[in-house]
Amino acid sequence: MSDPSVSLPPSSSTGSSSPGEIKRILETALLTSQEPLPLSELKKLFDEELGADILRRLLEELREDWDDKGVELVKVAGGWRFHTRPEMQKFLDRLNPQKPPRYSRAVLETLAIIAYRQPVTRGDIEEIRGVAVSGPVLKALESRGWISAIGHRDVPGRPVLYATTTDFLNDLNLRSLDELPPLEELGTLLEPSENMGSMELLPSP
Amino acid sequence: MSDPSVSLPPSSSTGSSSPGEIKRILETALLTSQEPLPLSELKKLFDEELGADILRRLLEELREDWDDKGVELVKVAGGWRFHTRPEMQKFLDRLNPQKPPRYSRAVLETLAIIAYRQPVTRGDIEEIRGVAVSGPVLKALESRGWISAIGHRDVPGRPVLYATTTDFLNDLNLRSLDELPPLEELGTLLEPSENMGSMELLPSP
Amino acid sequence: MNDFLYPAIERPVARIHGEPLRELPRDLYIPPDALEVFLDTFQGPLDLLLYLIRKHNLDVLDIPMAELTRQYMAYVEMMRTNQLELAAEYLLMAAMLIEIKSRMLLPRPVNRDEEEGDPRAELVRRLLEYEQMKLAAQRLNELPQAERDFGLMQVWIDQAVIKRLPDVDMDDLRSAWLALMARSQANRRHRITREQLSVRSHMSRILRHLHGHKFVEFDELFNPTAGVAEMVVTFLALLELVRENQVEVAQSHAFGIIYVRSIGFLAAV
Repeated sequence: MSDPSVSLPPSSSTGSSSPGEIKRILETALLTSQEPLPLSELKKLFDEELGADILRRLLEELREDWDDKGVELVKVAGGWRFHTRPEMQKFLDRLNPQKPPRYSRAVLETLAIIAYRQPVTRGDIEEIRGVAVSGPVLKALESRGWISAIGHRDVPGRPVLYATTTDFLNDLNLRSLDELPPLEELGTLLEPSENMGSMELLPSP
Repeated sequence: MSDPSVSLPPSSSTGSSSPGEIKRILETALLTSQEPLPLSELKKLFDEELGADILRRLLEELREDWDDKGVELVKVAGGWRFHTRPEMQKFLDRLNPQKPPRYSRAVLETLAIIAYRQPVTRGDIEEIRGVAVSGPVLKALESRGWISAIGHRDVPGRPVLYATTTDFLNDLNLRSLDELPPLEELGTLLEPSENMGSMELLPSP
Repeated sequence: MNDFLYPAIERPVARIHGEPLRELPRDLYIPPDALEVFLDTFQGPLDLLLYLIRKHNLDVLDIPMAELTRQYMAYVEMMRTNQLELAAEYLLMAAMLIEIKSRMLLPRPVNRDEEEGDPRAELVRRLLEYEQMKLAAQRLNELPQAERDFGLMQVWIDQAVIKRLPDVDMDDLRSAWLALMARSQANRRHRITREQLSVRSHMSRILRHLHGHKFVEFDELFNPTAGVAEMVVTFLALLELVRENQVEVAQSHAFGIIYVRSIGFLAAV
């Protein structure tokens, strides 16, 4: 296809292989190699002595051949290699679902506390968790749009009150907070203890 | 390039993606996967519901697009995959002098018995070969992913039953066990002069 | 093909005093030095028998048992001298050959069943089955094999740094809460009292409603169409807010309009 565009000098040392054939072999080798291939490796593919300039020119042509594909030929530190174009990632991710990132326990517990006990202050969360709540934890949830500050509690220091948002409900596929797993049910999943006994609820309204 | 040749029905459900774009995504996915991809996996690449017939047609077109390349698109037991054409191997070997293990006759005979007589126990294999099957022989085939234990035979000792895997078919470029080379008919083995003529036998004493 | 079936015939069988031995001696006398090499070329007694039969172009269906057994025994004798542990299967085969031979020497019963045919039949069946598999193994080996005869694609998937946000589902919340409760059991300072979720959520709703207003009429906070339970919960939420000092409820005169005002109003928003 692009063979005619290769204007090798008449004294070319490509021997028996045509430029098209050389490109075909280069392409095959590059598609099947896990590592980037430097020119020195690519030269080994051929019986004949191929100059670095000729190889480079053919690689450039090959790169152009792949211009409108989902895969591109690039030169990286270790040599030449094919890799996927960024816009292909979203498709490929559907085949190899990566392990989705997880929020830390601190974030999840904080979210759970805000969801169940809203509106709450940072102090409330710390009281329940028994440890300080770091700024990034609340920040992560705020920037996700799952919690928001909805006011201040009128106590000294006027701490911010947090509550969950509609986005939180939407993202968790809930119609309302009532659809969160009921706490009574959660209680039964743990060994009963004295402490748990004190957690009996008010009768339903 | 070959987009115009795709005559999708007007009521096609390909949604926003053009056939060319679909092929581009299919090609990218197949080039990045060492494992064959079945249609069911390939479908996952797309938001829209793509019919198996449309996918198959586009895959056929893709196969034709690669006709004059050193790499070809083929269908094996596990699905579709690209692999290098046999004539490319001599070049690739120059980059990768390390060849995969050549299996001993013990391994190959064991593999043949499992492939043609599956499911079989170690005892079955020993019965046919007339010698004990050593642990490493089965281990070699198992670690290559070509055989696996698929159960037990319900006899005293409950020996493990072995069968070949899809990877075995894939690695041998086969779509199903039916494509294994046919067994030599026992009848032809009975005529030593014809069948064994090529074996340069010494004349009878 | 030959190479696969009988590699020993092609390559030197062994080196004896530096001299390559290219062909097995016809009488099967095997120099002791070469025995190990020779042994490696056969997969077992069936393979050796098959070799003897094919080599001498014997009819499998009409094996001259005496000759075959004699040759086989000569071979096994060699083996016994230094590789007895390897010879067990060969000895077993020798016993079988001798048994077949002796049965052939016995006069045949006049009314013999079909099953009691030629005593060599079972041996023939095994030989043929083995040979069939041996050839199948060879064919399998001739099939193109991934990595050996063709390569697979390894195009690098360039992972652009697209930030993926973690997903959270109800199970995550459930287990987070369980973890909290489990911890609170261990650490009794932090008592967790359970409350009705709906009260809490209505507290948030009311605070949001008050947001941006100086006062809101008490009635406005209730949605009569939502049912009695909803109204009671809203009321409880309001009471809770009052208790927590977050709202102020005021009524300037009896039966007048009740106003609700947020105390901790978030000025910034």
